[in-house]
Amino acid sequence: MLAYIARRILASIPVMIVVALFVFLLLRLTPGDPAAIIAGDMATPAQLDQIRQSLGLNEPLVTQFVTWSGQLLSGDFGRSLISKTPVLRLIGQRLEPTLSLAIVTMLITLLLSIPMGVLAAWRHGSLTDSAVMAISVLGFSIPVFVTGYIFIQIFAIDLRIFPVQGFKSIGEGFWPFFSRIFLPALTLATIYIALIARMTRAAMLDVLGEDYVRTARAKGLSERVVLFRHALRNAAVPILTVVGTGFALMISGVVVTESVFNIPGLGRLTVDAILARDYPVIQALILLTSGIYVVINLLIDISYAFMDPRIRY
Amino acid sequence: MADKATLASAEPVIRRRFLPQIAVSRLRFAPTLAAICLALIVVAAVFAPLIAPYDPIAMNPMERLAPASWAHPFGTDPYGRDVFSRTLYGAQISLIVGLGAAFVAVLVGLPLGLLAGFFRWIDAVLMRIMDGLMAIPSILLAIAIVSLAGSSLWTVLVAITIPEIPRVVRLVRSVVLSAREEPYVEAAIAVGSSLFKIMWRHLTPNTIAPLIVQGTYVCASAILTEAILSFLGAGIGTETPSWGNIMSEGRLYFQLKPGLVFWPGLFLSLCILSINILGDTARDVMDPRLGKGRAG
Amino acid sequence: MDASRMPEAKTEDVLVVEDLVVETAGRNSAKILSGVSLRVAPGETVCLVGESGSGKSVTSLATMGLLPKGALMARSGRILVEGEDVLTARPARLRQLRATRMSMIFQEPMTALNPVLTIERQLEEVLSAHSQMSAKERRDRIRGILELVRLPDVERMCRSHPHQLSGGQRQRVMIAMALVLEPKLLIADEPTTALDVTTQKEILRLIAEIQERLGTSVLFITHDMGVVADIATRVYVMRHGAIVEEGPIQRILEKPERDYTRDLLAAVPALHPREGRAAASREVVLSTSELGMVYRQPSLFRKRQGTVAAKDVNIKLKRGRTLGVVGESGSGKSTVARCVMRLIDPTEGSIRLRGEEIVGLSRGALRPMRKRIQMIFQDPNRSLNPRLTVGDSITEGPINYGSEPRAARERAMELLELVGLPADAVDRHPHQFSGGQRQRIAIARALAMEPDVLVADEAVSALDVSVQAQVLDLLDEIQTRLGIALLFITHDLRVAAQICDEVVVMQNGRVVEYGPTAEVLGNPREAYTRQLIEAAPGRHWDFPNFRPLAPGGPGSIEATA
Amino acid sequence: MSFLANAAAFRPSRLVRSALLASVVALSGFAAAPVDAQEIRAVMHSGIRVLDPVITTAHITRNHGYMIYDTLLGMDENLKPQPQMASWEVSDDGLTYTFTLRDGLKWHDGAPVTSADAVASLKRWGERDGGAQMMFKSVESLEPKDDKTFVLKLKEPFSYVLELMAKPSGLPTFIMPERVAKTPAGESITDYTGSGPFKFVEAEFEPGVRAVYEKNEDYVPRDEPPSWTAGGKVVNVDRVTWVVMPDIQTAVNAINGGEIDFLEQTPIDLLPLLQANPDLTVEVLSPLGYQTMARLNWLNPPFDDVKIRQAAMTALGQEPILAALVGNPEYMKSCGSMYGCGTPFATDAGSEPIMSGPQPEKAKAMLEEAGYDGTPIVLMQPTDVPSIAPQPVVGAQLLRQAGFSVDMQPMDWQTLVTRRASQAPVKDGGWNMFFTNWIIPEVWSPINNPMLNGGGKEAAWFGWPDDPELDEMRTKFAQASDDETRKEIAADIQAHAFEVVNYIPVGEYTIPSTSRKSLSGMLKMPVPVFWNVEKAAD
Repeated sequence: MLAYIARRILASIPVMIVVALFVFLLLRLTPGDPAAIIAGDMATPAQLDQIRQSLGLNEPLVTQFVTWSGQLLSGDFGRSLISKTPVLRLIGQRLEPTLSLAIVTMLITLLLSIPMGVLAAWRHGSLTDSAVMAISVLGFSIPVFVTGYIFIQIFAIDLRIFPVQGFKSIGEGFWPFFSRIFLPALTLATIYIALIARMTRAAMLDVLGEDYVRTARAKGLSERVVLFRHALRNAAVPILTVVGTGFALMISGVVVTESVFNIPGLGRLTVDAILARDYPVIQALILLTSGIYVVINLLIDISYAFMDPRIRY
Repeated sequence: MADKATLASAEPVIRRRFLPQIAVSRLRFAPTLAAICLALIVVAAVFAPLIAPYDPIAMNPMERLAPASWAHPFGTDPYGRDVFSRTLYGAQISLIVGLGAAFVAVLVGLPLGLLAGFFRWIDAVLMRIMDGLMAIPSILLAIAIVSLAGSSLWTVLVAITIPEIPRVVRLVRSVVLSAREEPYVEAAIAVGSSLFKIMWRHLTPNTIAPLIVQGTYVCASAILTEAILSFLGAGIGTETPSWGNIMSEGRLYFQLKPGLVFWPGLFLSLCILSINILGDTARDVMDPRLGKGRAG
Repeated sequence: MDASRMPEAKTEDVLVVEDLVVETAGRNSAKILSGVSLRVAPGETVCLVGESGSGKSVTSLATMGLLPKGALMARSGRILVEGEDVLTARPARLRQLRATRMSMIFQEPMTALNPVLTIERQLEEVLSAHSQMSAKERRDRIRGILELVRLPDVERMCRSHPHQLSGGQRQRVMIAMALVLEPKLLIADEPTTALDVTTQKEILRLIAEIQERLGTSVLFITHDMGVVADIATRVYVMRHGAIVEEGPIQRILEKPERDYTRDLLAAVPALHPREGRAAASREVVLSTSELGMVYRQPSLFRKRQGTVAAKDVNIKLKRGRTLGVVGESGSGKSTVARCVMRLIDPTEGSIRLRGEEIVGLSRGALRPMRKRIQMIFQDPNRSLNPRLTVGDSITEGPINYGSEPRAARERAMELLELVGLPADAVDRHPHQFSGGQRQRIAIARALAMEPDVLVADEAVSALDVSVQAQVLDLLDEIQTRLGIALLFITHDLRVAAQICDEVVVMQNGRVVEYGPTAEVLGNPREAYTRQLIEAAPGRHWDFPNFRPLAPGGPGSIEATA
Repeated sequence: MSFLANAAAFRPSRLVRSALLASVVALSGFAAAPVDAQEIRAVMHSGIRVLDPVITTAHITRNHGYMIYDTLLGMDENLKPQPQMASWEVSDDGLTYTFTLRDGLKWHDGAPVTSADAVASLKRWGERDGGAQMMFKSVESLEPKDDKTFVLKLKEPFSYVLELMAKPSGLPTFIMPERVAKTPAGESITDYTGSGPFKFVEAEFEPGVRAVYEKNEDYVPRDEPPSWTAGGKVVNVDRVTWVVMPDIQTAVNAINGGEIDFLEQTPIDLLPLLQANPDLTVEVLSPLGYQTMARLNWLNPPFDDVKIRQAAMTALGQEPILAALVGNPEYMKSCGSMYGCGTPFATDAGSEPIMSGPQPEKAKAMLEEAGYDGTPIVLMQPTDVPSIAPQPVVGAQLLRQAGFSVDMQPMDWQTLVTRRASQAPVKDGGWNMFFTNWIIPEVWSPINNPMLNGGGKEAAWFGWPDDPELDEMRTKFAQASDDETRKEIAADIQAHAFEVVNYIPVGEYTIPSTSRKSLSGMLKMPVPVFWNVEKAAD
């Protein structure tokens, strides 16, 4: 097991390098000049160059990459070109909102989608099935920001149940936290409910055809036991896989949701950084997100072993 | 012999043979509806120049944000352009983006996947790169690429497609890995078929079913991504109306003139809904297992 | 045992099925069972025999109320378990009946047990579902039943997951699970088909014993006449969803009334070896020396020693002869086959094809050799590409070796006729054929290459006896016609006895005994070989001739024990 | 959890610790705001990123400047320079200015403000500000005399010194401690010590999320009533928090729902949503408003030909563009003055071509005459800035109607600002035309107006007109002694600028601000400031 984890982490190093290099080059090729962004409207060519110089953007690419990766290895992610804030501090500030959003979203998703999927598979071919599928597919078919606006209109503006926007740390009490995080999470969840419900259904359909399910029925067990103890647990692996990739896919949804609900999270930070060509921030963020991606997938793979005793690493 | 033919084994068949029938009979209603809906959208797209009452980019600032009327069924946008006409033309772009993305992703992903599935070393290298690509949040990659190459239809298309490719590759690869163990592949080896022939004749066909399913999902998500890109200001320029940028230009007026978002949104959702339903049907008929395809 | 042991009074019958009709659900419903009736008296073992598609399993599933929802449904008839009708019972009631009054064990112990739950859990839930036993009582009960089914180290068993058990152990667990609540009726659906003969023998004995102990009635579904002969008190013969013949075992075996039953019995290969044929040629077409195959998982950290699949295998195959390789699963017989086909690369030893070494040849260098040695795979459903027409499959090889597509197609048609299929089959797809026919197509494909050696890996194991017989005849005929050498891999001694000139008996990857079939099977020298023969079901009965073989008759130990 | 794991994936403990630390800081930030404190939550027109009000002319950073820094001079609503930190005396020859700092000026760290600080700050300002650069050409010396006074000596007459130093926008004369002012002009400062009415709470600063300012208790306001940037800056609230809301829709909903107190720029189309609400005041705080304009690139064909530039101007018109940009007549007016209307130098000299609306036919003719070869015009359109996105779209249509071939290229604003700096030919990433906006005070005189600079490739603003004549006139203007002459020269300059089509003003507009009724005393001026504002319990 440990050996496996070690191997996986080793294996992920080249991935991270690929990412780092790729991102670095992509950014440097992208037109866009932090200096111009800093200087504002009135700057003259000379003044721009002055700034570029001080930002070290006139160095040759190789030099820039070497210095950057050098810093990385020493755990230093540098400072934002624009605001001069340390990148790690920026990220630190934005981490909590995004994590909260992601986690609450996943909770909502799992609570709804798994039962939906199981039900659909169990009643395969029935109206219930079609209904469940229709709902989930629908959730998959509406752009996140539209869903968001609709929810805001209904729950925040018309019903006034929740505030329109913003984020409060859970440190400030559950309701302040929950009332602000719920709508965005629900909005974001619509995608994953669709995704995971249909995956659950597919996996369950698979498993329900298995002999051991027939055995379980032959033992005279109640359908509930058959479905959840015998079938679902065997269907867990593919579902987990989707949950994993779901997390990875989430970032794009996060970007939009965060700006619709004004949540100061990583997603918005990233878009701002990209639009402002704030290189150190973008690089750090993308490394971070891909790191998260790698780790989540590792965790998922490990969890397989707990779900299915046949899997050993 | 004849009577032996009737002895075709029934037990294993029970599950296999009957489920698809049911699946089809159940889904017959929904997919038909979806197909019709999609067909209509395609027609709208193709004949937009004939149907559309106005030039989609001809603006008339004097009657901006006009409410829905006979002149402007969906009203006008902030530039006084006819939203109905724009929505029709938007269908063109969105379909191009969707189908284009699906097509290109498959076109590129299939061969890569085949190779990866067959040669260990290619697999090792290629998959690292693919993991790398997958690890980068697609939307960010897209934004970066768009601002890199300027936001034309084609760059957006590329930007949307690239992140999809790894998923296709993985899918194809997994199919190949399982299919190459099939006795009939071994049989082909035994009769001295070349690697290419084996890939092309015996392995590729296996990937088609999952690819169709995957393709529909790519198509759907591509159309959505285009909308999101527009939302984030990295979409196709306003002179090429797409459902995405119509909505993002209208979203400011969401509470006052919901139509600006509603109509293109409706078209977009119907379109994706139909595609997804067809995809699901394809999957249910072909093999429920393929649901995994989406996740790649 | 005799007619007197046949119960008269229906009232006490444990199971009564009265003209049960089962149809496929949906628009154009087809009859799967047309009016099946049968009964099982207390304590007796009733065998339900039939070939695949005869509907025997459907009958059993219907009895358990387990017909696949939405696919099959009972149209009419009654199924009385201890007088209570299963078909009309409410789901809840039906659940109560299961495992308490009737229970079932299935063919595939591998897939029939839930892979992710421990054995104890899976047994335990039966008890908690049907009884108010305390945790302690349940524990003891489980331990008890596991001992009853003769499982070693019960405590460890309880903690284990299915994949950690052997096939035989799994089947014992299944039995334990089925009998833990001592139901009156046990339905066994091909419970030993997936097992090796030796294991099969033990399981059959076990069932018999327990049945004795608990007085359970057994409805035993099988296709294997040998097993029937060994265990049955009464027999129902099924075909096309109907009972064709019914009666006490003795009578069925000695004077079957229906032709079908007759054919069925006649098709069972006799266990006594065929008389040796005169060798047609001295030329050795295929030989291996010190052939060995060791599987090693690559490991990043420490070097694991691999699992030995084959070791020091030396065989010689002469033109026109048939060499059988027999052994139980995991004996390495298939490994040998795949090595000589170079589908896998042996780790040691050499393989000579018509004198030429083929081990270590590059893909390119191998190509010309491939032509000379062809293979027939076990599962005809998977060895033909479902997407290609029969013609395409057959001509693929020849075209690879440069023959005209047109000519190849002509040849394909001839071959199809040679293997007893209509020439127009070339344009059809595999799924339009039955298993036996597909295997014929596979053979045609192999022959199209005009090979010197034909490797048949369990080529008939997946087929019904009647079909099996025909395919075997076909192979025999082809061999005499074309003088092809046949390397015949099988686990079935009967088959080997019928077709092989020589046999190699393998165990754990090593050759145990190697010699002319008559000697090896006639008077085996090695204990293991003897064991195998001992284990062959119904070996005291000469089915084709409807008479006992050796003294002792059909009432063999197992049945009367 | 997954974060820890992931941090471990790159660089173990150290990163974890620092990041945790960071987030803890962030949390304390959340917690810090006491509910009952007098806090104004404001959504400004954009998020503040750059904290150096001298290195950038970004308005948000300027506003930030007014919060934490004080300016040497102020300008009152009559556009007259007034003392703010310092009063002054001018020698009779008009060549020597002596400034005296008022008493009680203290840095946020408690140290007194000295003339050395002022001098250093002015010099740094002189390096970045266009007008100031021009002024410093005529400066002989700028030296501290003692702690309180310093002297500016001119070698030639430059009569615009005070106006420049008092200008409320562009780069106002924010005074920083000498140590900070010593930062090279090309490098952002990292020490945010000011002497202004508010203190910057650095610990709570989250770029793109919020900036927090708290009252500077030690600040001594002037006694005069506030008037624009002049007069007393009396702070009546404890905290001002600038909240960033990337989605304006959200901001509108937020102020409607009472989640924020002040919305600097209200999208005019959404006014209906707000005007209905009795708790809100919607008013234009900066009546002068904005000038929106088109700039043509003199370096690349076809706009290297003055005739074609004139054709372009004739083709364009103000109404259609304003209509698309603003829509609501109440908030837009067409204006022929490059200096903005309602300003001292306002004039419509030479504005006829643009003021007489789109004249496609006439433009066609002019193109004909100029022999336009159909070279496509690369028109850059920013997709992500609502206040500049519409102009190019309308512009493109008008130009096309006049027979121009237009290649409108959508891009995000940052790409645009980068690309407009390129003097290359179009095929190598150059450009022909773009639009942008100014607040009137930035353009209201030939000196301030960045466009009116004929310095060509080296000195001129993007578009790089090489126009010596223009520069001479500007110098004259700078040296003119009385307002009358100035007015005349300004008019001549504008006439000339229109003649050669230096740039094309396409109209003026104002943007209403929205505030909760609980806020009172918002000053009407070009710059949103938070002194003098009071907040009643909501």
